[in-house]
Order: sequence, then structure tokens, then C-alpha cells
Amino acid sequence: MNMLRTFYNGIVPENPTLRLVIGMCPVLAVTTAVVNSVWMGLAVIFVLTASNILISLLRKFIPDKIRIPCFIVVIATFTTIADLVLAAVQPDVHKILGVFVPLIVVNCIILGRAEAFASKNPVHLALADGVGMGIGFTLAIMILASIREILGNGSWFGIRFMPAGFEPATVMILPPGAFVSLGFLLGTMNLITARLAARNSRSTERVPSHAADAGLEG
Amino acid sequence: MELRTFVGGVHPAPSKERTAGSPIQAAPLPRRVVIPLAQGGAPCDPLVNKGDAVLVGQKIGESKAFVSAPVHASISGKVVGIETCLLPTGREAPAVIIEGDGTDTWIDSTGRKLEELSPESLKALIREAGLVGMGGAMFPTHVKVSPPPGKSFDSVIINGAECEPFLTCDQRLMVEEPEKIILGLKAWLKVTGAKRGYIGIENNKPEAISALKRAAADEKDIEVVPLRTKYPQGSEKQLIKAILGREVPSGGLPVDAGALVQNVGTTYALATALETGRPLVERVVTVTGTPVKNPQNLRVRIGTLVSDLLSYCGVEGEVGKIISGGPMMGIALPTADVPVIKGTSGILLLTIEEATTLPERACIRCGRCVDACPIGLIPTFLDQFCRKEMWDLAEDYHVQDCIECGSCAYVCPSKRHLVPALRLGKAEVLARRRRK
Amino acid sequence: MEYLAIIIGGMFINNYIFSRFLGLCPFLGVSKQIETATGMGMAVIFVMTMASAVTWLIQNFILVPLHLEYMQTVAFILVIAALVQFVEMVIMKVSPVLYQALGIYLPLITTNCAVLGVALLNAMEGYGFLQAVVSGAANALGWTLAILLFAGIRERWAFIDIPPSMQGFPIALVSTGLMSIAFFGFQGLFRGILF
Amino acid sequence: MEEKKAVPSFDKLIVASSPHIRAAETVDRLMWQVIIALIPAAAVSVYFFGIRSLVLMLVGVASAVLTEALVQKALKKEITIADGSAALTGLLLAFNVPANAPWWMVAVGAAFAIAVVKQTFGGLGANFVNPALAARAFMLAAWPQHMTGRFPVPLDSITAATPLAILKGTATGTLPSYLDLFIGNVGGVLGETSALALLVGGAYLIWQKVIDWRTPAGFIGTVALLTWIFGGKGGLFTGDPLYHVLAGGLILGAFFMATDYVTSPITPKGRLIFGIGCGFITVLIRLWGGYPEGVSYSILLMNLVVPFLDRWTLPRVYGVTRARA
Repeated sequence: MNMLRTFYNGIVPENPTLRLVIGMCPVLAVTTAVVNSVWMGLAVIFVLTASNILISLLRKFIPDKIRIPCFIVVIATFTTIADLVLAAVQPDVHKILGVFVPLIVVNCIILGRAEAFASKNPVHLALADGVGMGIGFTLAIMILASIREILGNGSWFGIRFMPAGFEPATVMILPPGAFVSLGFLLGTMNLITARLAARNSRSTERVPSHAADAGLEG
Repeated sequence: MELRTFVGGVHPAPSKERTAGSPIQAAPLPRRVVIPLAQGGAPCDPLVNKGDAVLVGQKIGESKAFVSAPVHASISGKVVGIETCLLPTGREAPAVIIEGDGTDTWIDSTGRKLEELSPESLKALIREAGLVGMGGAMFPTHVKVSPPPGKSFDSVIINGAECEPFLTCDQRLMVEEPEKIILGLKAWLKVTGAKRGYIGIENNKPEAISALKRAAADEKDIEVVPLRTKYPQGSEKQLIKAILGREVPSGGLPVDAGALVQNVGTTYALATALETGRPLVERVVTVTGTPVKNPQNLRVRIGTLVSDLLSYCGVEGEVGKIISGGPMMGIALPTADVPVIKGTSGILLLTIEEATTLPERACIRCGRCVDACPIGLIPTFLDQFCRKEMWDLAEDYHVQDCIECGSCAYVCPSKRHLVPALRLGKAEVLARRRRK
Repeated sequence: MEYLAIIIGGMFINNYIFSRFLGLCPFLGVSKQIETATGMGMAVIFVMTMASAVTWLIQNFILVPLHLEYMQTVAFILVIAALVQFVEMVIMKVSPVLYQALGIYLPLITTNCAVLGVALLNAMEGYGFLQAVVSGAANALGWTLAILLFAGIRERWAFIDIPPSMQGFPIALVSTGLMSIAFFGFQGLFRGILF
Repeated sequence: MEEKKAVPSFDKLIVASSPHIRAAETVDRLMWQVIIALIPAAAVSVYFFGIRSLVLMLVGVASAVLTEALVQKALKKEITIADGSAALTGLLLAFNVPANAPWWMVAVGAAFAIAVVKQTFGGLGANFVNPALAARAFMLAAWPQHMTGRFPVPLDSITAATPLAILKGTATGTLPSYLDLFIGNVGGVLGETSALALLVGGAYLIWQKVIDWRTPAGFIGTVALLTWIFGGKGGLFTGDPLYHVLAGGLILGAFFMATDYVTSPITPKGRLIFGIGCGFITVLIRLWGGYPEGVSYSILLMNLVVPFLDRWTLPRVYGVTRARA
């Protein structure tokens, strides 16, 4: 278990969005444009890393019984900082992201990592986990945002590059587009995973964590 | 007047024209018969041994169990063995095999007058005659006419609907022997103490209706009721609903609706037993279907092999299915080497083309099965539940009330095999209830 | 009329699931059967209505007078966590059956972003007390409507032949997307009359 | 018995469960019947809107059928394009676009209907919303510029607002006469304009027992009643129900879309309530909603309620007196 591996774990093997499929609300809400997803990703990376570090540092001092409220207070504090900073630095983006920045506090990724990882591991690993998971989240929502912005607006990072004859499908940046494209993105992930698993069947057999069914995800 | 009927049902082509007009003929006396010892209720113990000589009408099997009917030799000759044989029901059972002597010698018997008999002695006569439900179910008749404590019959219905396509044996009996049907009905009334007798006949058999109306002209307690031609009009529950307007409660018996329903063939057999004292050793069987050269209604000794009947009637071309009973609820036989039993109303042959079904496809929720179900079930939901072994859901949706009439599968445009799935679910749910 | 606008807006036009993306995790997680979805819906209606009332009081009687608006997120989430604890205790006492059915889902209401979401949105809209409560109830009703419809659709999945790679979350998301297309029908409803 | 004659061959006996006879009706026949019933409306559309209309219909059908075949091939399933269901979806989709719609939009819409709405769920019988209508709503949200506004006028090269938009007051223009509405001499999407042609097809389907009369009766009846009560400017009971019935996509929707087996209730009572619900939502949207027409959204929304309608309208079971769970 080293830092590099922990870092990589959050990006591919246990990507919170595409593999674990948790914390879906912001994934769908902020992916109308790639720019928005990048800022959202940065906010999540910040809150996740900072709370992971602090919780790891305090892990010996937090009483087990009230650990969840303690985690929430820590996360809420960093969320508030992220919210205020974003409002100051990027007021327009802050307005678009709206309620989803303060809602980072109830994002299962953060609380889930605090509970499952940071509270049980030393600081350097908690840092690697936070950054890895945060980047994993950011990459995932950037992929989704790219699909939606290109098809729904004909542009990427706001730059229109599709040929003039292309008429963007506005529906892609509306809620149905979010749901349907994420559904097919996850389906494609499943397909790739299944293909890879079939190819490497004699080595390790990795079952896609969400292939079985849509279970309980906070 | 609006013809009485029930809700739901289907309209398969009656296909009765090839035999409806052909009078009942006696089939040639078989040289050998195979008489299963289980023909209604508990299996009988054999009363004869290999090598014994028997006469027609001699009792050859009996059980001490109440729910059981005795069996009788249907030809005179010698018992050549007691062996396990395949029944048209698909089950296997021990059977007495008799080689005929060609003399057709009967036991001594004398007829009785209905007026002389008390209900109790009439019931004994019914049992001794080996009467069972001859529509196919073969439930011992003396049990059927004995209501459980606290319950009673007020009506008897003769089931002359004969809603199964192709079959005409009941129709011919009603046309040719209306007096005996009326006599039988009066006997049912006497043994049950019921006040009213009805004969329900689908209105596509006007000859039978008029014959019985004539025969019953002087009987003020007997009414001939024309019914709308619709399958499954001849199902007990649907017949009671159509004629009496009552319903048999879910999980209950016809007696819970005060009704006794009797098959035409059984009624005729009772009248025969009364008039001659002879037990049930023969019945009318409709042998028909496209591959049959001379389709006809035959008076057949119980135990005659289906293959013998088919040789007699003649078969052309390749046969896809041999069905014991009608096309809607009959059983497809794996071989022609099975005996005619008391519940065999017909032998129906289908060509390979007729017997080949289209492949099953996914349900498109067209709702035709819902409209067709005479019970008010959602057959396609039950089909899904049963295939996924979701027995709780199947029970919530009343799979146990299914009468397996096949109306749902008949109308299904996706050609789904609904009946086996529902039959399985029904058996499973009832078994689970018994375990509780 | 303004209350009617909040109700129709919350239930149909700006449904939390189909247009605001709030409360998706329990929507996807607890919708396998109509019965459990109903229980979860009831719990959410109760908690969201209560949370709207309580957070309004916190906002207007503590945070605003003390100029602590920046503490909103922290204060709201703690209040909601406490409230959910309380509701959980009550349900356990009142209906063990319901508690059994909801099982581990009840504590999850804390992290149901619809609850914190409605509190934050109420504050953002500057609703009065009654408006906030009605908004909480209406949005929760809309959420419940969504999960019930979804649970009904989902029960059929046991019997259909979904391609393997689309099973689970992918099909759930595609279905939700198609449902949200249908809910476009409510867009612009009563514009000029209520809105 | 006499000497055995040559025993016929019984070595090909099929042992299968009863019933041993089946009605002639098949899924394929049902689907093609609906397509046949749409031919009058298609013909009228070609007459009024020209060859352009035919091209769009062919594109819709071709795209739907091709998508179905490709997806089924990719999923290694049996290819069932001959059953007509994909062709029907493509045709109905084309019926829902105006004559000046770009052909690629129809192609994309039909592909969406088949690939996303139908095959993702497992193909025929598995989808929960009507594929053609979901694709129409998708196109409306994706390319509103091609799906709303001014539609081509029959036998002319100009465009005009649809009667319902004029009626609603969101557009200006002269309202066509009842007769023009009835025969279809009005602007609108391809398949909806001629009430006469659609009624002929609908009557054919009811006569052939392909569709249940309850759905269209409940749908159209409710729209007529509610628009009569609420549709008028001069107070209650001053509306013009006939105009509301003839204009827009009501007859197309009521006979051909709301009756889609897969996405409507399975019980007769459920189908009646389904129709009434569609009518209610249609009027809600037409009179107070954000669109001039509400037929397709009303059917889509009622599609979502079908599992509950099925549950609540179970027929009474023979011999059962207590209410079912």
C-alpha cells in the first residue's frame, strides 16, 4: 500500500463515479459544460483532500461513537471554505453550480472516504486517497460534461468547433440528456470491463462493482 | 332473449361438422383390453388373478377407500396379466389385461325402477356401477353426490355444453338417447335431494336442445337451458355461473354453490345401470381429426387400445399429435398404445402442420389473455411470476384459481406457453398451502 | 395562489429528481419495490417538511441576527442530522414494521441531498416560514411521486431481457432520463396564472 | 377386432401441453394491421404536403428498422425486423414531425426511439414509454427550432402557425374551418392533420379488434368534455369541444399511440382510466400549459402510471368476494 497505488486507486479501479457510482447528484447537475465540471471537480478535490488529511490527523482523538457528526463538521467546514472562495474567485460559475457546492457536504464520496479510509490510515495515504478520488471524480464528470457540451452545444470548454452544419441537440444539456448519457457511459464502462475480464479471465477476475444491481448508494 | 353465459372465454372454430351428424356406432369388440385399476380416486386392488376367466361386467378391481370407484371387465375372456401400463393421463398404473373369447358373455343382471330405490341404495348402485366423471376428471361419482356435512345441493346441472372443439360424443348421446338422459337426471335429483334439474346446452346444438326439450316436456322440475356457444362454457364453474348466476367460492367446490354438475356420459351410464343393472364398461368416444379417414362417434369398451380404434377408423398421412380429449384441454399422447379409459371423451389426431406451433415470443401486453380468462386472472403476469418462481406474487394474483382451460394461450399472439407455467404455479401454491 | 405555485412547481415543474437532480441516491437505491419506496417517500416527506421548518427558524432567528450566514451549511447539516436521529427513534417506537422495511435507509436521509437542498433553496428564495414549510412538503411529495413511479416501472425489470451491460445503474439512469422527458410536459404549466 | 391394418406412422408425435390449437393472431399480424390502418393518413399527408412527406416517412421507417437490426445483431439476438414493430415506430415518428423537418432529425429520432427507448430495455414488449412519442419529445427538446413554430401549409409553399397555437393565443393567424380540419387541409405535423383519414384507420383497428375502443373513447371524450367546460373565453361551458377534438394530434394519439399495447394498461378498466387520464393532461397542457399541444406528453406521462393502473384495476376473480391486496 503506497501513495502512488492509493492515488491511482481512486482514478481507475475504484473511480467513485464510474465504478462505485456514488454521489450522483452533482455528477448530473454540473455537467452541462466542461468548465463548470472542472470548477466543481476542484472544489471536491479540495474538500476531499483537506477533510481526509484532518480526519486522518484526528483519527486517534475522535471518539468512535460520535465520529460521524465529527466528520460532518469537518467536511462542512471545508465545504463552506470552498463555497466562499469560489464565490469570490468565480462568481459566475458559483452561481451556475448554485446549491451543489454547499451540497458537497452530503456527497457520499467525501463521507465515505472519511469513514472507510481516512479514519483508518496515516496522513500521507489519506492525502493520496483524497487527491486520487478527487481527480477520479473530476475526470469522470469532465468526460460526461464533454459528451453533453459537444452534443448539446457543439462546443468544448466553450469553444465551438463542430462544423457549421451540425445542429446541437439542446436536450443533451437538459436533465434527460444528463441521465441518458450517464446511463450509456456506465453501460459502456460495464461493456469494456466485461470484455477485459473475458480477455484476462485466467488472471484476476474483477467483477464490475455495480454490474449486479443498483443497490444502496448514499 | 339474451343467452345465458359467463364473462370471458374464447371462440375457437367448433370443427365438429365431420362427426356431429354421424350416429353412434359400436366399435368392433376388441380382442384384448387393458383395464387400468386406477380410474377415479384411490387405485383399486385387483380381484382377479392371472388365468382367471371373467365375464363382461364382472368386478375386477375394488378399493376399501371411500374416494374410489371399482372397475369391471369390459369383455369376456381370460385374465392374461396384471401389468403396469401407460394411461392417457400421462401417468402409469397397474392394469388388468384380458384376452377376449369373442363371446361377449355378460354377468347376470337385472334392472331397477327409480321409484323403488331410496337415495342411499341409489348411491350404492352408483358406486357398484363404477361411475366416475366421464368428462375427463374421473372423480368417483358416489363421492361427488355426497355433500360434506352441513352442505346440500339444491340444483343439478347436466353439462351438455360440450364446448371443446371436435368432440361430439355428448351431443350424439343427447340427440339419440334423450329419455335416458332425463332418467339419469331424475336419478341425480333423487340421490341428492335437489329440487331443480337443468340441462345446459350450447345453442350450436339445436337438435340436442329440441330432443331434450321434447323428452323433458312433462318434467316440471327440469329445464333445458340453451347457452351461448363459447369456450369454456362446459367448465363447472362457468356453467354454474351461467345457469344459476352463482359462483363457486375460490378454493371451494360446486356444492358450496348448491350445485351438482354431471357429465352427459355419466348421466347416460347411470341410466343404463338403472335400467339394466350393468356397470360402466363402455363409453362413447369421438375419433376425429384431419388424419382420420372415417371420423365417427364410437361406443367403445373401456380398455380398448387407442391404436385399435385408429386402425378401425383409418389414418392417412403422418400424425403430429394424438390427443386424448379435446384440443383445448386434452393430453397429447406419446404413443397410440394406451387404453381408452372412463374419462376418454375423444381421440383427436392432428397433422404435423396442425401440431407445429410458432415459436414463443415476448409478451407485448396486448391484454387478450386478460379478456379471455373466464376466471378474471391476468395470465401473462402469472406466467411471468411462475417462470421466475415468484410464488408469493403468483398466489396474490390467484394462480390457484386457474382452471387450466387454455383460453389465454389460445388467444396469445406471442404464442406463449401459458398453461404449463400456470399449472406449475398452481401446483406449487396449493402444495405450499397444504404444508402450512 | 403563491402556495399553489410552490406546490405545483415543486411537485411537477421543477421536480427534484427530474429537473433538479436532488436526492438521486435514495431514488436509485430504495426503488426496487413499491412498498419500500412508499415507506421511504413517507419518511422523506416527514423529514423534509420538518427540516424546512427547523432550518427556517435557525436561519431567521439565529444565523441572520448574529450575522453568521456563512455558517449556514454547517448549522443546517447538524440540525438535519439531529432531526433524522429523532425521526428514526420515533419510527422505531411507533412502527417496528416500517422500521424493518426501511432498515438502513433511514440514517441515509441525513445524506439525502434533497433535505439539505430544500433547506438551502428555501433560504436562497427568501421564503417566509409557511412558504418554506409548504415548499419542503411539496418538493418531498414530488420526490415521492418520482420514486413511486420509478418503483412501478422497475418491478417489470425482473421479467424483461435487459442487455447485460445495461443492467443496474445504466438502465436506471436511462429510465430516469425518459421519465424526465415525459415530465417536460409540465413545463410552462400555469405560466402567467401562477408564475 | 378385425385383423390389424397397416398401422400408420406414429413416430413423429409431438407431446406438448394443451391447448393444442391456437388462434391465428400473431404479433406480426397485429403490427402490420396498425401499419395498414395508417395508410390513409399517410396518403393524405403525401397529397397535402407532397413528396417531402413520403421521404420523411421512408427515412423514419428505414432508420428504425436499420437500428433495430443493428442493435439486435450487436447484442447477438434474433433479428425481428419482420414483425413490423420497428417499422411502425418509424412511421409514427415521421407522423409527428412537420413536413419541413430535416431528414437527419427524423433519422436520429427513429434511431433514438429504437436504440434507447426500446432495445435498451430488451426489445419488443420491454419498453415502458412509447418509443415514437419519447423520441418526439426528445426531438422537441433537442431541436425545438424544427419542431415548433410555423408549419408548412398543405398544397402551398408557405408556412403558418398551427390551429392550436392560434387558439391558445401564442401565435396569430386565421383559424381554419371545421371542414378543413376534418379532411386535413391545415398546417401541422405529417400524420395528425386529417381527422377523416385517421378515423378511417382507427375504425378499422377497432373493427379488427386490434385496439380496445376504451382508450380512444376515454381520451377523446375527456378532451371534448373538459374543453367544452373550460376551453371558452366567455366562462364555463363556452368552449368549442369539436374544434379541440379535430385540431392537433388528438385523434392520431388516441387511436394509434395511446393504444400501444406495451405501454398501456393490460386490463380493460385500466385502459379506460388511461384514456381519461391522457385526456385530462392533454387539456391541462392545451389550456394552461407551456405548449399549444399536449397529446404526446399526456400519453408519455400516463405511460409512467401504467404499473399502478394495472395494479388498481385487476378484474374481479371468479369466486372471490373480498377485495384483493
